[in-house]
Amino acid sequence: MSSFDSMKQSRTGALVGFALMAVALVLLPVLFGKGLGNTWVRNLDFAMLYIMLALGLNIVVGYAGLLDLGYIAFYAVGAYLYALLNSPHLVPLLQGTGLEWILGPSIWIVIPLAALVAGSFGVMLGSPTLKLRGDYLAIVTLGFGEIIRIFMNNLNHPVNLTNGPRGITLIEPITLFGHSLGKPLHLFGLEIPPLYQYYYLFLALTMFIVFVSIRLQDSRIGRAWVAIREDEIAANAMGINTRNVKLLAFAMGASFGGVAGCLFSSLQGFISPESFGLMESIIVLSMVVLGGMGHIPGVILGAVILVFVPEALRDVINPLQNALIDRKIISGKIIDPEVVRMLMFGLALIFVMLLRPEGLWPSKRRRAELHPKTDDIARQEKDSVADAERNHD
Amino acid sequence: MTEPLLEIQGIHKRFGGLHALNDVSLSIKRGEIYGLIGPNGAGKTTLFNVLTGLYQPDEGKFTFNGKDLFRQKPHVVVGSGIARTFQNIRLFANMTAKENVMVGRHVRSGAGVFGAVFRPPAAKREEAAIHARAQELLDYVGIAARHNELARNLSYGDQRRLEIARALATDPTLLALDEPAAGMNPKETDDLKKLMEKIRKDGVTILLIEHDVKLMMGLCDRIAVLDYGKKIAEGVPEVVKNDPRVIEAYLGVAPE
Amino acid sequence: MTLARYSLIASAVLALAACGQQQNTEQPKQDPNAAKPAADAKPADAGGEAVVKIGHAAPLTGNIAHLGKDNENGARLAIDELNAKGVEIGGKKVKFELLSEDDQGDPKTATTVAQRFVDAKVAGVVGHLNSGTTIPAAKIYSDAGIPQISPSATNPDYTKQGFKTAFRVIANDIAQGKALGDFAVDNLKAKKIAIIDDRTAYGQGLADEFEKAAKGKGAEIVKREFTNNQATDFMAILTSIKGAKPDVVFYGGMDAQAGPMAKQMKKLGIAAKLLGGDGFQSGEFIKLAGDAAEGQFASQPGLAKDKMPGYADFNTKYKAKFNTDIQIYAPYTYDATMLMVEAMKKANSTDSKVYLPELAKIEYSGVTGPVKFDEKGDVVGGTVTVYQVKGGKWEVMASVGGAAAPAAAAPAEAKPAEAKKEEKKQ
Amino acid sequence: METFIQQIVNGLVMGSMYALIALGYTMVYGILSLINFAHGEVVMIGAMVTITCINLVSSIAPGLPGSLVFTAGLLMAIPITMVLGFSIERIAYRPLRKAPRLTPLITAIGVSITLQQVAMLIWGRSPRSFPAIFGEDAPHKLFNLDVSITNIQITIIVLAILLMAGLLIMVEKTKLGRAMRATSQNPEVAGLMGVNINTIISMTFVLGSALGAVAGALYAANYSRADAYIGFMIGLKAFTAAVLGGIGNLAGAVLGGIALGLIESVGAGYIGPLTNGFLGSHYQDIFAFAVLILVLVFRPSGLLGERVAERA
Repeated sequence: MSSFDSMKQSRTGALVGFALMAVALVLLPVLFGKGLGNTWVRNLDFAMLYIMLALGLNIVVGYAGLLDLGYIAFYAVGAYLYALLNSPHLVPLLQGTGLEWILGPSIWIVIPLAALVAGSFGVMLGSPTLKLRGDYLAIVTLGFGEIIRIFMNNLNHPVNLTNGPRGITLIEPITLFGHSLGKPLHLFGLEIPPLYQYYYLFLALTMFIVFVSIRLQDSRIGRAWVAIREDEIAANAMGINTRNVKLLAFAMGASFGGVAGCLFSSLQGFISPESFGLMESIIVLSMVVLGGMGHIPGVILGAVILVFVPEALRDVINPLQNALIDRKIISGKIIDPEVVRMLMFGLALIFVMLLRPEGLWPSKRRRAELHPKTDDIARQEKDSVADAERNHD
Repeated sequence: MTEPLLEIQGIHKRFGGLHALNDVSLSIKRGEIYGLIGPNGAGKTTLFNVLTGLYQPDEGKFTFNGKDLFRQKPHVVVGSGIARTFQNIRLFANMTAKENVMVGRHVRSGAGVFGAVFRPPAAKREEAAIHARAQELLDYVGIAARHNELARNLSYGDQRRLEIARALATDPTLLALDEPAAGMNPKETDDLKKLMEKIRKDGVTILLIEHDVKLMMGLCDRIAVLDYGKKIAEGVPEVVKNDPRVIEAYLGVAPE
Repeated sequence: MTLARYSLIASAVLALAACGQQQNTEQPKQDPNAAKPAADAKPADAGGEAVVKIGHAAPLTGNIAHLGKDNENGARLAIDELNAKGVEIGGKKVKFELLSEDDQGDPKTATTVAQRFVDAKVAGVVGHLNSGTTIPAAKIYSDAGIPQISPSATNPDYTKQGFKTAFRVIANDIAQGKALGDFAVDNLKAKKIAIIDDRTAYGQGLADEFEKAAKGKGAEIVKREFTNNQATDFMAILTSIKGAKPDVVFYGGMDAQAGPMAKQMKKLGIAAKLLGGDGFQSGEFIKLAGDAAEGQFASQPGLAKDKMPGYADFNTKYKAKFNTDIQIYAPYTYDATMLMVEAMKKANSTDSKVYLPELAKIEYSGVTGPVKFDEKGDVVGGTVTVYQVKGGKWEVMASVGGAAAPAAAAPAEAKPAEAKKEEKKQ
Repeated sequence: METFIQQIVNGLVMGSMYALIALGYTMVYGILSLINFAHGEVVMIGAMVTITCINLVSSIAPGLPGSLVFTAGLLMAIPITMVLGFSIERIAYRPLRKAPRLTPLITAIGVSITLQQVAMLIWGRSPRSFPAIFGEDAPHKLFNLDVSITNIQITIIVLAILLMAGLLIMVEKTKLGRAMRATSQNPEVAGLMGVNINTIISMTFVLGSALGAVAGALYAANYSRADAYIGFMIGLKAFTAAVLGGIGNLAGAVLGGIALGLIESVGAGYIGPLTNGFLGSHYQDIFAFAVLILVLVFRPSGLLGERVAERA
């Protein structure tokens, strides 16, 4: 059962805990901003984005047990959707078509729309592929992710839809209740700079996504996902329409990614296909795996670590190496922090899986599952695979 | 005479060169306990899988409760009222006993993502009902006390019971049990027999595969015998027991 | 398990604390309103001197780290010279300080770096190196009112965003593509041209501009093919190009592809010359293409180095200081830094709000030649130099465009360079 | 017509390399049902080591004939990749043999990234050029047409055919081959029959890696360069080839490799005219992915995929 159940046991304790956490989350950017500079507020913003992405992928990988290596495509879909609707890029294309009204929609429309469109992409991608076995699914999703990226990189011809590799510039910031997040907000005599406003917006949406994740986990749907992950054949034999339920996982995960993409686009003001490569998918996967597949607090922890640690490293490694080089203490080829960073992701994937497959902060269920006292699981899996193969022939 | 609950005619199933089911027909009446026996490899489990939608038969007819279920997917079959257990227990090992049964309620409930996330009153009621029914079923099969254990940690006999509870959670008209007594000691077998009788008494028809011929003879209303993918006999236990072809099949292949 | 969790949190906290500390020593604490113009920052008094920070951003790690370091060196040389000479602005002696950051050539990291500069209240930024990083960062500098001069970003979109703070001292792709198009038709007498690009912002932009220019001059584009910046096999596209029998094959992309491409053209017996931009006007191209490099053409924005007014002098100073050779853009970062300070002197202020108008109308004579910005922030005037490989070395062939070309209908032209090498491969 | 024949030649050369690499994927998959994501990186390491060794040999003993130097490079690269393949299996896959399927797949991705980054630490990020040991690799005219093929390309095709034939014979005729087939059919039974499964699995990785090293070396020679990034894409494409041919099936991998090479080459050459300019060669990489998806969705057993069905 989820660790959230334990909270229910003492309502007051939980309330106090929540209140403290809420205060901490509200004050966090101020602490970061004052103590470490606004760069870290920006890092916080990115942490929120990656938490959303990781939670979305967690639904697919953690809950339903489907390895999706092209997840970042949905992020891209959300980002491009927002960018196209909120930049001058489409203006020439739409001129005279009578469709100009679609530009500059309200955030209340564009975010649900992003979720919807990304979700539809999830269904589109999932419907032909979900009957594939786990490892095939992984590689096919990887292919889909690349296909989407390649299309975004090339759809500037014959109609200039995405502006190709040069990306889309001049993306408007989100406007909320008539106030543009690109401008400082004056509230109760306080001036709240844009980065902080973004943080609060991202936080609110992250909270919502956490909430949705928790609710889904403890629901009929969530149980169906876990059942499928545990034993697809048995789940099917218990009346679960495995195909639809898996599609639903894809769609839900994708829609989280779409929302995050929207926000990314608005925060950056510029997007190009190079931000949506395979490596990003793998980074998000690393977050889920490192933190603990299927466990919301773990996944959040994983995202926070993998956003913050490289940033902290850049504060340490680069200046250190540069100082050493400048003083001629070391010379020639230095260890490239970017390589170190990627090496970290690679090694994290290996060693987490080898030594602690349940992640740093696992759910109880995963822990039990991945440290089987017997070989039951492997045997069952084998049986189910054999059955599935026969069944799908 | 009442309509049969389940009726199959001329079912064929081939795996590559192997003709696993060859023109099998049978019908199960409402309220009976129907047994399926046969030597190893006779096609019992294949037939079972065909009846529960796991395998798609190559040809034949399959109607259940007035519905055509020929080549339907398992979840459709379950929705129509056939629930099953597995020969080699297939529980959701890392879910608790109660969660396992709750999964069984999936097909009889309807909350979607919206219901899950926003929990409108209807969804709340449904969820509460799922909990209640799950607990009730655990109680029914006699493992209520262990509702919070992970399925993997239950004893073998309890796992069998849990599988039955999970199947019952789908509100089946026909409960199909694949060797439920396999590996059980006499005491457990006896308890199981009582459980099955109770289930039948509560209005659920039972289809049973079992090796334990003694159990079958004492429990079943009618029995069909499969050999090499063909039905070689069908009828009340006494008749089947004395059917020469049955005796030959058993003695010829696996003298017991 | 719990223990591990706590120790993890603890180490994270330590790491944070460590960098907090580190940053505090390096820069004044700042109020959370960092989005306010950095110009608000009053130069801190340091022993009677005002300290003015200038930011520099480029990929200092990754596959073009050598170019990034080169850029940084150019800026550093300028800063050191200024400090040695002593500059007085607003009646005060000013000491310049270079804050160099690594943007990894990644758009997202670039915005983080830009935010760091805003936090650090730099008076201006020299950078970034790639177009993909320069464009998103420009928005942050513009919001903060900090002038930005890119030494090497050539994507036209950079200055098209309408930011008053965005400048570059290098010709954009339009200028270079046009010069190359003119060169192909006028000098190489090409009538049928095939074009390949690598689907990066640089390659595609350059190839598109080249196509426009070549078509404008009456050449026929017989094939337009594409590859990517990690490809090594071009046989398929070259074969279909071969069928179209072009006089010239233009490639918009980098040396890592151009080298093997030249080789494969030779294997297929394509006699047409390969022509391209600064992306493969490098020693690496000659190394990768081997014999096949001979006779191929590539351009470099700007005058030939030996024609740059201050190049020889700059080269000596650079070598003396850094004990290494200039890669490509160091003269441009040097000029960018110098002319930024020049604008401060003219405005008699290091406040970006005050000196920005001066920067916009500056006329400066630098190492790379005269620099002047048009209303968008692009450099006015200039030249593109085309080189050819002869005897295994790049030799100057011709200088096209800019002052040298009366037909310069294109907005200017330019100065060398280019930057692109773009894209972190992954 | 000459253009078309040239495209076929191009496709055959590329396809031979895909086929060699695809064998590595298919052997491992046949035995372990595992996609060895890291195989592409093994190929890349093979290419890089070959270049390094050739440079080394050329500097120690200049003036040796090109083919000898190349062989020397291969003889260094092959054992190194064999050890690498062996270690990958030992460290990253063997401990997880009983874990859920997702687990080794994730470590495989981790191994792939790690190897790529390690290669960058060793060789840097810029491409390494392949030394000009073969002198000028002048093209020959094929059938007196305007169709070119070079010595290296001929070598690639011939060597690939020899190696593939050798492997097929080995698997069919030798004791090791029989053990491999038995293990791939049913590891448990093979184990009962006295086959040491662990040894067989290790041997599979070692053999696949050796073929990968040869492919990597040929690749570097043909394109006269290699860098730390080449492994991923070529690995993915070779995997596609294995799936196309029917994963687990050696002849299928060969067929799939050649078929994919041809599809890519002809596809990239003709997609523009065929779609009236709507799609162009920028979609070249999509062919492999599209083939992969279509095959998996519509014919998961591939062109020759009997074996998958049998194993079920």
